[in-house]
Amino acid sequence: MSKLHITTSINGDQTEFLCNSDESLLDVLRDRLHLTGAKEGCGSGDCGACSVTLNGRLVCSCLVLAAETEGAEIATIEGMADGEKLHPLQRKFLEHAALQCGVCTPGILVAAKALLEKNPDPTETELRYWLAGNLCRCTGYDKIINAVMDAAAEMRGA
Amino acid sequence: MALDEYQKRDFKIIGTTPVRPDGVDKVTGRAQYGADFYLPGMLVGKMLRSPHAHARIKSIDVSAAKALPGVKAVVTGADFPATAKGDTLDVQEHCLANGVALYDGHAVAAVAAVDANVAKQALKLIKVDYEILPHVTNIEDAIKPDAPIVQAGRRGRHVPEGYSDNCTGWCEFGHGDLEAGFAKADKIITRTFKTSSTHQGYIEPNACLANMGADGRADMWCCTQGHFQVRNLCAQIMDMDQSALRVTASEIGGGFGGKTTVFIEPVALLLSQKAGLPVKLVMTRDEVFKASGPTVASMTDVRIGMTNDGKITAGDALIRYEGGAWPNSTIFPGAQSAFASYDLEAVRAQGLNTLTNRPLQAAYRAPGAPQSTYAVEAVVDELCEVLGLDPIDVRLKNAAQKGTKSSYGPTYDDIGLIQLLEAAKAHPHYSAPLGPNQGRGISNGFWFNFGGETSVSLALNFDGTITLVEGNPDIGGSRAAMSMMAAEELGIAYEKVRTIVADTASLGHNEVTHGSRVTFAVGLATIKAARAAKAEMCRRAAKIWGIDADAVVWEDGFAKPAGANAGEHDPMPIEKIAADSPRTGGPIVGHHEVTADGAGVSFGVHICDIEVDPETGFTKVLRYTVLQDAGKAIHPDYVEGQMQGGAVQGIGWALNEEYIYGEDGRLQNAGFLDYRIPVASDLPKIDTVILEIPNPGHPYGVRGVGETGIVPPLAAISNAMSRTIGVRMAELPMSPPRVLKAIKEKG
Amino acid sequence: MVMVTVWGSLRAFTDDRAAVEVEASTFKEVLDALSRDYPGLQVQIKAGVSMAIDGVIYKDAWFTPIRPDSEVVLMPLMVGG
Amino acid sequence: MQYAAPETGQQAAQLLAEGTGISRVLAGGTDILVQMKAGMIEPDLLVDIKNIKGIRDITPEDGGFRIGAAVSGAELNEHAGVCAMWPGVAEAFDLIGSTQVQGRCTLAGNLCNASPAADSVPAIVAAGAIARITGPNGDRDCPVGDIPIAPGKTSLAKGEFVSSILLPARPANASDAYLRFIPRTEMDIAVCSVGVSLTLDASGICTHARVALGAVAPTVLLVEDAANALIGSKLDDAALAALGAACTAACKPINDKRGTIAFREDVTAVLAKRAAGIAQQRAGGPL
Repeated sequence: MSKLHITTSINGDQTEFLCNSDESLLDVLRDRLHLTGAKEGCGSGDCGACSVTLNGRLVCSCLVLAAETEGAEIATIEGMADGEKLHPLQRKFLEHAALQCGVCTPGILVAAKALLEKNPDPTETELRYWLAGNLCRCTGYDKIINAVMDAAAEMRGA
Repeated sequence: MALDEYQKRDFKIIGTTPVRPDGVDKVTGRAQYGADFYLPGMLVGKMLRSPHAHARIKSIDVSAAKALPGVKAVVTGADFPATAKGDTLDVQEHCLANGVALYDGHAVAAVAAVDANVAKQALKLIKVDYEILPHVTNIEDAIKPDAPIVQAGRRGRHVPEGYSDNCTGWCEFGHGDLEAGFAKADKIITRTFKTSSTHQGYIEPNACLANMGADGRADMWCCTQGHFQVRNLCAQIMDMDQSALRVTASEIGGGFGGKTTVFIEPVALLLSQKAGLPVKLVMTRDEVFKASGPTVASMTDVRIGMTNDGKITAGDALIRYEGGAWPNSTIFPGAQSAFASYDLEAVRAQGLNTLTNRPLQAAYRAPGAPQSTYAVEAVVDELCEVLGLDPIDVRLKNAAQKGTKSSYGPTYDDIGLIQLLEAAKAHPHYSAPLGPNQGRGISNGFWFNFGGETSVSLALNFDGTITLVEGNPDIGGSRAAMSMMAAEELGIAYEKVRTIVADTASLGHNEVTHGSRVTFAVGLATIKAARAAKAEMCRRAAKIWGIDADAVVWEDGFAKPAGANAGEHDPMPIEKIAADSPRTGGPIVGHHEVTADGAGVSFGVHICDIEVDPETGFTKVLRYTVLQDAGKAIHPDYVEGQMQGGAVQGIGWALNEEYIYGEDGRLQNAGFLDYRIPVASDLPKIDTVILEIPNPGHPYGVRGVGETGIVPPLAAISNAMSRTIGVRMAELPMSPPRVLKAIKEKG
Repeated sequence: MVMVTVWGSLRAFTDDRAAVEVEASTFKEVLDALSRDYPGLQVQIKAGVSMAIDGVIYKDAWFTPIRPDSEVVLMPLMVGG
Repeated sequence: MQYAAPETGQQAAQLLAEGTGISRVLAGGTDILVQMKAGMIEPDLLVDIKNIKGIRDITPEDGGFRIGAAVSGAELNEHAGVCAMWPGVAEAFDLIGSTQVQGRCTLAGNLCNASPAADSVPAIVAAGAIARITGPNGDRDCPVGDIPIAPGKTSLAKGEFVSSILLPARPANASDAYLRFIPRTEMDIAVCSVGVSLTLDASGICTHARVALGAVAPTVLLVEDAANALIGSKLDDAALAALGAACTAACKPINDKRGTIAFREDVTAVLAKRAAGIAQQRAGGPL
């Protein structure tokens, strides 16, 4: 079976790759491009560990076919920091100890960033519902919520 | 033997909250987890699993799969060397069936191929001829004398008459005259409780990459709580020398006890051996639920007697656990911990384990304790309610303390239960008003905490920085804790210490990251390694100064003369001692190897408010407070994180999490959609109160904190539920259909 | 002599006694003495035991000293999560 | 598997009509990709309809709105006009999956996946929505409730796909609501669900109603007795009790991993009463 040739933008860089027609965007990111920040926790859109944005929309990359991304703009955790300068969300996650094992962290950061771009001043309830698709088994979510709320406050002030 | 490790002191770094050393990697996506490793020529491994709960494998024909282009190896259980014995053979047969499939999802064959699609096709070409056998997936049926037998020849030697041959273990703990105790009671309550099997629910599926050469030597990268354990188990199963296998632990995406054994690692090695190429094997989420981890399900009878003024006169429990198709020993900690919070004159806890056609249970945070504690704490609460007594007052009246003979035998040293209960009573949460359809529950919880084999090496680099090498995967921030303890002991900045989790070729054996042991045991070894390095640094300074080594003391990162008699010498900084070390005798390394004992038990008290929708049975957790004794909180944020995480896992267990089996013995909810772990919007803030009652067995007073937090929530929520709806619920999870049914039946 | 408390299900091998007296001054000597005097305990001792000595739980610590007045409780080996 | 992303509806229909083996439509992919991953289905042809011109648009039409088959939940919920006119449909659509799933899932996909528990379906059935079906021989319109005929099965012929859904205009003093029961607050499949759409007259009397139930039968149920219980009333306690009883009577649920028959019968009635109350309030009543 011949492979599909796809040209897309990932974290602002034009990227070309070959993929099978049934491969997910997550498979391509990880296994072909070795961008392993997005994790496969379930492969069925239930855990959010593979969250990326696709043309500005928060999606599970396991529920996107790589073939669909021709011409698309994709943003992953690898593009969140500006060089050595961490995004405020990343910094606040460290300050608030908002991660334990850290495997859900990239997905949660990508999701939280998408929320704050849409709603810079969410209530805690809005935040909890927005993040309901990002499972975390270690933290009980408490410190994650604190970190995002604090980052939002800082970003509004900036 | 009174322990005298603990010495009171003022800390500079311990108790602060610096950023964890692995933090930046984890917020930028750089951290490498089990599935994030790639090697040139790497193959993709996949497993074929039984769709039957119990079936004899009459034959497996792998010829068509082997012939498929791109397939490099196909293996079955018969391909393992026939050398493993005892418990290791059980582990091996759980990884890959040998003749009989014992549960839905039991692996029967595996392939390695050039890519995932070829591997998937190959699985379809494997022909397995099954003869379906009768199955049993629940305790009640499994212990009946006429039950289908899961594995013959496994009956435990102490199991009483009247139980089926599925019963593999029996135990009994306790002391005193039970009937005399019950005779003194004004009120006796007896109830039977059930809990469902639950999964650890770690977000990272089990994953490994194995690379075995034709010389029989191999490397492996995997997510595990104990890579030394992985090495030893794999070496035994593969009949290799332990030195022939080097295992490197990846970052671990959660474990909670579930990654303390092997599921796929020996299979990946076997595939790599046959293929002569590296093989990556990653479980799907479906496989994780079907074939790894779950905890035991339970059915527990509890009988407790109490006087009108709240004194418990006797307690008796029979716990029955089932943990899958192979024997396990979870009944021991289950029975031992059931009454561990109480000072009782007459107590007995008996445990019975039975086999079922389900995956072999794996440890889950304080394994065995939540189930038995739930039952005991629910009956204590009911007695309080019936007798009109405050549930904290009653627990205070009966609380175990220093000098109490515990329900499992030994006499307690310093423990903090009374302080916790007093703090709970004084907490504003406990006296906050409740609205309609709302209720409050509390519960105690206990866990032993472990020590175990530990090996640590601490190297002084020539610039005065420290490389600390330890051998336990960092599951909750332990590298930060180790760096802090090393820095504290050496009197240098936290940032000057980098802690590395080494592979199995770099240190002596380290027991699995389990039993809340790491901050205690690895911390203890780190402190002693640092002390060894300090002693050596003092000797080097003494040589330079030309004075006796015992005339030099270490203070705040400097060697100093001990007193005026030692002469006039400027304090010598660690940087200078490090820079001079090649010329003063060579590199300076402190190390410590020990089987750590004296972990110090831990208690917790939880307070929980819920609101129940009386028309739908939906339960909302309104407020939750965790109080726990940490001995000494090295990094308080991570201690809080452990307390919050444990509580939330317990909340999930109490309300919605369960393994659901069909009549066919197949697991019906092997995914995050229908195995319902709590999501962010399900939860309130989880408030925490850390108490510090020092553990005499650790230089800084540390107690393990990782596991205790999952013990109280089951009863705390159940007690809140009972007080809200006016019906005593005796089965977990208290899912909405069960709650609504109870409300309706009450009328 | 040291009094060693055994858990309930082991009493089948100690003449139904909750505690037995053995001649021992270390962890290992306790195990050796128990194995000798109460052969029925050998299976459990081989499978693994811990020992609580004066309230502190020791795992396989053979040379831990035990005084005649020490509280010694035999315990199963356990795993945690 | 062949992947095709045609630019017109006709091309898509042609591809689907001509495909041998298993052909499937890809819109948001939140069901089909899960089914493919689980090995439940292995399509030979996947026709991605998202590149069809106009299929991602929400267009005003005859006082209502036409929702393109590739409009995602997130996009629909950002559309003020739709949210104002059909809040029940918007909230039902919004309940599907996580924020991530909302970025992809579609009304048409939710309908054509033909799950008995699909969240948006009772809401659009209650709303009287009309699906536009594109096929090899052109377009045809069909009430949305006629499309799912059994779990996983639709009435669509080979080559046909839903290209848009029309949410019709509605009179003044009318609104809708949707409620579902799940054990958690999010990320679950409905155990039972109810969509209610109603119109009030100037005195607050209900003149028109449609009540649809989800997850309590193999397909969505439009319950006429339930609607009749509301019509002519001011949704007083007696009317609501009759509504609940009618819903319970209409249920044909099963016991499964998500709930029991008794639970679904009871809770459907509870949800119906609550949803009717919300719709009534949104419609401006009690007037």
